[in-house]
Amino acid sequence: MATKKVVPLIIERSTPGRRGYRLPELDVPEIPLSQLIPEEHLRTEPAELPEVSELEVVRHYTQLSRLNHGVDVGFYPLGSCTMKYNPRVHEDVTSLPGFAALHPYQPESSVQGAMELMFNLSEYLAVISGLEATTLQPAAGAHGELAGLMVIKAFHAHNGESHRNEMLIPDSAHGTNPASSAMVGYKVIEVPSDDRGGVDVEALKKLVGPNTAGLMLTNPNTLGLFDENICTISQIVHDAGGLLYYDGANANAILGIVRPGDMGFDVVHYNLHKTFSTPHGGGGPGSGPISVSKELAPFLPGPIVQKEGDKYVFATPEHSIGRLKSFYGHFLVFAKAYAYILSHGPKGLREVSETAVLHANYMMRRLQDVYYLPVDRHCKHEFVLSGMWQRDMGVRTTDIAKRLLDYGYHAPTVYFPLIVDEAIMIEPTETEPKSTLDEFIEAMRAIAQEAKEYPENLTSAPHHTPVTRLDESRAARQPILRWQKP
Amino acid sequence: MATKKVVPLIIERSTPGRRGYRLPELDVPEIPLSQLIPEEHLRTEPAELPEVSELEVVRHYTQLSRLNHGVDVGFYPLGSCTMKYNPRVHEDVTSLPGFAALHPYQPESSVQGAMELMFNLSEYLAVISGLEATTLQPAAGAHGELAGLMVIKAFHAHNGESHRNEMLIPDSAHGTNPASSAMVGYKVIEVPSDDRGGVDVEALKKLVGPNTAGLMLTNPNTLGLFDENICTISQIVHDAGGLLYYDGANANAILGIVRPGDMGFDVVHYNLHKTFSTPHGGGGPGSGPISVSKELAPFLPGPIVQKEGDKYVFATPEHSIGRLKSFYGHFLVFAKAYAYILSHGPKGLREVSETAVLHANYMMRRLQDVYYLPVDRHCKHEFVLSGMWQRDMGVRTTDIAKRLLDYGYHAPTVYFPLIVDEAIMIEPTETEPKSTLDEFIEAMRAIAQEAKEYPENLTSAPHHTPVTRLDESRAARQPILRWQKP
Amino acid sequence: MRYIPLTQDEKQEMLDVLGIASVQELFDDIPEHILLDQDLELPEALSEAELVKHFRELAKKNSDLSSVVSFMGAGAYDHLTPSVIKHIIGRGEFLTAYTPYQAEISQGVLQSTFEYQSLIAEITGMEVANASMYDGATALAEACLMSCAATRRELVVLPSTLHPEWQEVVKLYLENQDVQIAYLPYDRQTGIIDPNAVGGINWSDVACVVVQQPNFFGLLENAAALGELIHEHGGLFIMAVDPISLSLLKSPGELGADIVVGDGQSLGNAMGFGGPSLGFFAASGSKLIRRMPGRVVGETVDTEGKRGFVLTLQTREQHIRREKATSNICSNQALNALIAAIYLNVLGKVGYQEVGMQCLQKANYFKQRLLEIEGLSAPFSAPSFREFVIQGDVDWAEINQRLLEQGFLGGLPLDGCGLAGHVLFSVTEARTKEEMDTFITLLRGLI
Amino acid sequence: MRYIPLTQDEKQEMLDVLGIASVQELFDDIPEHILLDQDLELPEALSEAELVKHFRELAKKNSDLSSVVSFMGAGAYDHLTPSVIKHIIGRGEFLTAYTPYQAEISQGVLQSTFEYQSLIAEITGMEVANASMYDGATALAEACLMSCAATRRELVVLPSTLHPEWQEVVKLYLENQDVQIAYLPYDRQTGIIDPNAVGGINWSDVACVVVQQPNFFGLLENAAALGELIHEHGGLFIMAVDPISLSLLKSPGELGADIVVGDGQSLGNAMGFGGPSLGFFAASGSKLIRRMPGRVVGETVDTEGKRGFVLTLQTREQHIRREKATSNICSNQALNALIAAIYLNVLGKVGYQEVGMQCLQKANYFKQRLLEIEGLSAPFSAPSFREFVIQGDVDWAEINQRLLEQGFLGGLPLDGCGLAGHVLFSVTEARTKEEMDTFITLLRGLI
Ligand SMILES: Cc1ncc(COP(=O)(O)O)c(C=O)c1O
Ligand SMILES: Cc1ncc(COP(=O)(O)O)c(C=O)c1O
Repeated sequence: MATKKVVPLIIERSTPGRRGYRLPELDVPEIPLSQLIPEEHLRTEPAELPEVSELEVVRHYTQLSRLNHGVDVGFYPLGSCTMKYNPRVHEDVTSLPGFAALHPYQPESSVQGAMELMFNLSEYLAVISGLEATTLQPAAGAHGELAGLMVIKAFHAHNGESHRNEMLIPDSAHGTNPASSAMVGYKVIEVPSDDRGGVDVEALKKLVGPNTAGLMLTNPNTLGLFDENICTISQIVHDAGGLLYYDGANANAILGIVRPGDMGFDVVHYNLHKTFSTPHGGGGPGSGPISVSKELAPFLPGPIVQKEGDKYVFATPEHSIGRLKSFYGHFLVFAKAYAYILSHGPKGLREVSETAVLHANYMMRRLQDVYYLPVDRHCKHEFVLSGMWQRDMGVRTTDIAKRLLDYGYHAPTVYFPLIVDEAIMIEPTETEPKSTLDEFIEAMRAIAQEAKEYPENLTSAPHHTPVTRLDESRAARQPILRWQKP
Repeated sequence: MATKKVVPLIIERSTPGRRGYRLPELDVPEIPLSQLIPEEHLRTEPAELPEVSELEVVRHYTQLSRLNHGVDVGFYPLGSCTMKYNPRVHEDVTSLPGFAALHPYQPESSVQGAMELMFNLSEYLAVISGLEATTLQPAAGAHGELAGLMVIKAFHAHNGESHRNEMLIPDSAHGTNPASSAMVGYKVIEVPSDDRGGVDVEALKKLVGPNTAGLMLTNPNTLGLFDENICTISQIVHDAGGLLYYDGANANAILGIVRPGDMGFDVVHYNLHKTFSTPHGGGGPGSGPISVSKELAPFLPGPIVQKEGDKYVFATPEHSIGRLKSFYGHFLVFAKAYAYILSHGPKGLREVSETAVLHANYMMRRLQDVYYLPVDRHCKHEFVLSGMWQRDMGVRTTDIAKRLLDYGYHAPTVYFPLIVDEAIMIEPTETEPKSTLDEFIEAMRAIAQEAKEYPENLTSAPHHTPVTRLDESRAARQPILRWQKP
Repeated sequence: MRYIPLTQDEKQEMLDVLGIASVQELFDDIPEHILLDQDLELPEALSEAELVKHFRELAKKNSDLSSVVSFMGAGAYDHLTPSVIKHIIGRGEFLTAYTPYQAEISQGVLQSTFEYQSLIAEITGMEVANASMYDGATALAEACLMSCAATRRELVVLPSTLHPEWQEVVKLYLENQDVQIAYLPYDRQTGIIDPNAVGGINWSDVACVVVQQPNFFGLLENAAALGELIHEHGGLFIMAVDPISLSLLKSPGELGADIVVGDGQSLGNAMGFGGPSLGFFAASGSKLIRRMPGRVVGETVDTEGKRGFVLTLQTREQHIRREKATSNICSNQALNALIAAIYLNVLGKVGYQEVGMQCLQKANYFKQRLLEIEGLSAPFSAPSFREFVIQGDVDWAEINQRLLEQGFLGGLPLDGCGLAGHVLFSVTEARTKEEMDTFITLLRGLI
Repeated sequence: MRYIPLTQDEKQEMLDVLGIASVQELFDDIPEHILLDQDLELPEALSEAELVKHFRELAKKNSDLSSVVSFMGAGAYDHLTPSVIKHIIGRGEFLTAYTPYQAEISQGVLQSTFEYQSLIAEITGMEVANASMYDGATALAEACLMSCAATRRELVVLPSTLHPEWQEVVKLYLENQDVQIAYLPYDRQTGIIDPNAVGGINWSDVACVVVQQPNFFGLLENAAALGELIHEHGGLFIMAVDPISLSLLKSPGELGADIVVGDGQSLGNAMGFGGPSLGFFAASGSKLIRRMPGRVVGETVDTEGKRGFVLTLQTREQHIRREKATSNICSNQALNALIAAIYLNVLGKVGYQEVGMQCLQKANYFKQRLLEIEGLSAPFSAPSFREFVIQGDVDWAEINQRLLEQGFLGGLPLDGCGLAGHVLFSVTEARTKEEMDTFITLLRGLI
């Protein structure tokens, strides 16, 4: 309410002797600690955790939450992140003890429902991708990339082609693509973009070769543009003996419209927290299943669920690369994605993508007269503008972003992709009502006008947020990364 | 975030054709409507409900909630209302389908757990009150008053004393006491308070008589003061043939310390939403069970739960006044109160009252130099100050209340009880940490200082709230009580 | 203690400020002989985990409608409830606030209440609704009392087709204020108020006549006729309605009602073994509006001209009017009213009609299937909505017990209403054809 | 469609703005022959009610630990979880936000993450913790990679007492970067790393040595000795720890660890059939801190001098460093980290110790009771915490199946680790004496 009052750290609320939770009384005879654990192993000082009451905990986090934006609070056009509505019923069904209170090592006979869910979801994801087999294990998109690249590497090794150590990645790609490639020991070869925003096919032809392990591509790419040459591209890479990796972060544009498998991709990762609406949770958990072609299926990390008769069993693929994570992945996240697919059905999923794409094009067209549009084509589910015109008025894209906060919106993704100066990447998603899109367009236009007339309104923004602009360089220069004992 | 932006009405978000929920398809053959219901019964125009998506509903209410205070958000020292912490686990246990999804007319054999809960709670409330029997039926405190007064009336009638039609009520009483009395056809006789804040015993002696039906008393009373003469008072009323009604709104001061039955009361109502911490829900639901003496037990409204062997059964007391409400009362509210009692146990309940009283006295003593304290005695769980000194500076109690909102607090109850000019009634409860009490004291002191130095800061308050001071007289003069079709 | 944060040190600090040695001294003004000198006889405190366990055990002793398929109604209905409702009302700002006395930090509760009032006014076709009453029965009782006050008459006419428990509640409220009651009998053939029976009443003494629509048997009364009759004689016309039925049925406003009440459980509220639910209360005409019991929220502006909402027409509040208050209701059913509003908003214009339509269609299907069973018949001829009575010369209580063992909750036997062998079934949109067909098969086997 | 608000009219308006006739045109740039010309082969859409029903049916095919009493651990633990946690994380502002890129409207997530980092740093005794990793196993893998980068060495020493799945994960990560692994065998008598086995390794090539404390068998390793050894040779000391055990055990900081990782499931997170959980990652020394993978939140001030929090040391982020990034982790486990922080805060200084103490006491009680059973013995002699191994010449898988029928989930048979007849039991504070005694009785009957 008195918004300018910052919430204290919870440790600053601590009072010696305060308790927030009471355990049941110990009901077995108590043995002195030192008889159970030799002293050399024991702490001498207890950890200095806060001492607060339950009320203080609830109030602390309630107050903190009220300083935060979320899809539930307002529009969140964060490009590449697909901040769509997160159906509440998913929280209900996944908190049933029948899912939430399962131990991963229970006998298979006692978790058939959970395994059925995993099996079905794996199948559905394969259907959506037009590929053969799925593992649900990866923890997020980037982890899916890691898994997919390891599978590609194992495949080449299996074929005696371990020398293939170059991964082709467009300059427009998300940073996790090169980072993941580096993590599996690949050399990253950057592929330039052409003036339609796609892969420069001629350049690509020159870059492929005997060491090509594969190409990583997002399609639609990070400009929100579909690469029209995708079939040529996949031909070029496949002809060179490489494989195609599909970064599915942008899959919200293609559900039921075109399948990555049909575009020629061999591996796809999904971000269940984006396309399939599992909530982002302030940064995670995500889930990054990968679907792969028949050839690659034997290399998937295990275990995966298979059906034998009417029983579900865990199995490890023949040439499995091994294990990427404890247990089976983010089961409770799968369950939400599974619910999402079931709630939509085939027609609904197609409508998701059609609507997401229509929304993005509508917004793009209504903004392109006031913000520079680098590539003038139909976009897919998102589009990238540039704050170049505003920069000439002394206003940076950061300032535009910060000013949007004053209007009650989250800002778009900014300064990404790197190939667009002052990039502003807007993804409206299909779950926003048109009225919100229109209001946001008006805000963006008003800000463009402000940039002309009162640029200092922008450079000093935000004005109506719980804190004003924060000093990021100070944070990096003199890092304070935990509370300090006084 | 941009706090000054008011949230639109949900109807203002409506768009023709939008849907927020999908039913399962109708799975029986559809018969034309007119064949099932004659046209004369049918609507010609559908009701103009909003047409909004699920996202818009969630966002609307999320935004609205962020405009609101609650115990979870901050201190809520609303006197007479006992705004204590509402344990979250109560919401969990009462939303178990085993309670939430019970039909009130299920065969008794299928609801034994629910009936056991009601039976136990009834017993516990009787124990706490020192009385004999309990009905859980009344919906709130005021409804409990109604029930209790009806029981008293029926008792007198049963004894051939229907002429007893006068209810004695102190001038400090809560307004529901006289209102409830009027609703059972009683004449209200106001009893003045003495200078210790209690019932004026001499006056009382003169007011009792052959027509005295009873006396309604809150003890501690609305000044937060325990009536030291309670035994004398009850003697006087009983000697005159009247009965004593205990308004239990202030029971938070006496749990395990003194029982209304031992003070001489014949009927007690509880506000489960106050003393027993069932959340106030923005104004309700409450629950107002009454416990009564042995003599009055046969007159209780029915049905009540009794135990026969190891079975629980519904029964109607012999001379039951009848039924005050559909079904059995606010069962899901009982369940929370029951949980509260079980979580505290006898020692915990006593500690509740001791702490609530200690907190109130501490605050009173730390504020009495800056706000006028009308009666200088130990208080119980709450205390009443007066803004008289500030009034002389041109600041009304309303202004003090509004200014407190700027500090992030809810205001105390103001202008009640009526016998104190510019009353400020503060009830801290036992669940607040001392740090909050101290911070609030500092805020109250700062405001007292402001009243001297910058009174216009107060008279124009609040300044940091989603809306500034609202025009109440305009609302009453030109009532707009629903959205208008444009 | 679990929810009491006070530490020993802090306690001592406070005692020092007070200049006393122990908290006990704060209770010195309580006569010593009544001070408790022992613990209350209550069970010892449970930890959170033990509490949850205890509740789980109690819950297990109940057969609830998450696993039992219900055909029981009679005032509590098993409708589908959108998941968003509980997530919204779980927000602390709604759950842990109280009556919005400080409007500037209570716009969430106030605006949502204003919207609730608007929705109720809209579906009932009335000018204004209040912020809620305890339940339908008490709302009706207060409506009758209000009619008496408004007309200065002391006779209320009730239909014998009114829910029996509501009859009891109204009777108790009215008899405590010495108001007389006359009953309109129903026609045993149609199941609705006998139009010939109105003759025996001196209508110019009547403060109000009540019609429940659909009536207790689920049947549609000829409300308008009674409304006209009472208006001719200067009394008030009260309708007690089911809010789901209003999606299809003519609104009370169209039928000429002066006051409309009803129970809002079916609007997204849990059955909860009967409570809490809410009563809604709507009226038309400024004279009646100012007499309405309970709280009302109104629109206004702040000092900067921004729209805002406040409690208004506060003259109704007891703490000002005291024994002259129009009613004694103080805490109401705010959270349940919020649930009802969310329900109506998320269902929306079309979804709301669909719910009504599906109830109607499914109830009709089920009724026809029941009537295929040898020995069962429909005793009443008036059209019905969602509920209907079936007659059969069998022991319904016994049959229900057997059905329960198979996971079905049968209809309500009406023996208590003097209708032996009659049973009241309810079918909502939550029932599936498969459930109904299974029930029919089981029932056949039991009759 | 359920979650798509676009109406026909609005669609038309948008198409008009775009000057196109149908949405299809927006996909004209997709080569026609790959455009799908039929529906995806997926089940038809379910309504909310049908969805809930489907999930209830699936859930019923599982035997979950709300009704089954578990003695299984091995990386996923059945601890008591305070109710407040799920209410807090259910708030939309936490649930539906993403990575706090816009700090000014993300102070809730940022401050709570800063607090989480502080709590992890505190219990591990390290200088700094990051904002979370996927799970304990991946956190360990990344710690090993980071050690290699920091030391420019390519050999990692792992204990054979490390959780077998973690071994697999670390192996996969390391082999993809051609890092070598050496294993330290354990002593079959004590169950912990054999101090004599360290001889076979050329320590000056070693980037880091890992100790899991307690180890996979629940036993306490002599961590400090290994730490000293590796430090002597210029390598790094990594500890993989259980966060509940740290309430009693010496902190890794005290033991000289450079990097500490672990899995945070036991801190209030649901088991959820294995996920999502979180990995925590802490380090000391500014050189290592700047190399930490993942995100970190730091404190700063706004233009008015008010304290605030931001993502910092962003050089770690891939979108800036790309193939030179320290790690590829992007989305992390923010909500699970929030759960862990709430858990630690609500338990608090004393409650946290009590949990550790009760686990220890109850596990010991249970172990002693098991050892009373003829034929069962304790194969390992080192002190243990919460988990321990029991040996007996019986078919544990078969016994577990029988126990499950009686509502008990037995320990984990260790056949997979080459320990036939061995079983790993876990006992948390959630177990009661009664449950343990019943289990013992049942087990006696089965052996
Ligand atoms: C295009 C693209 N690829 C990959 C990722 C990484 O996904 P995650 O954050 O789930 O690891 C992202 C995340 O923002 C992305 O936008
Ligand atoms: C002293 C007193 N009596 C009675 C009541 C009425 O209780 P309820 O609001 O539960 O009807 C109140 C409510 O504020 C009160 O404070």
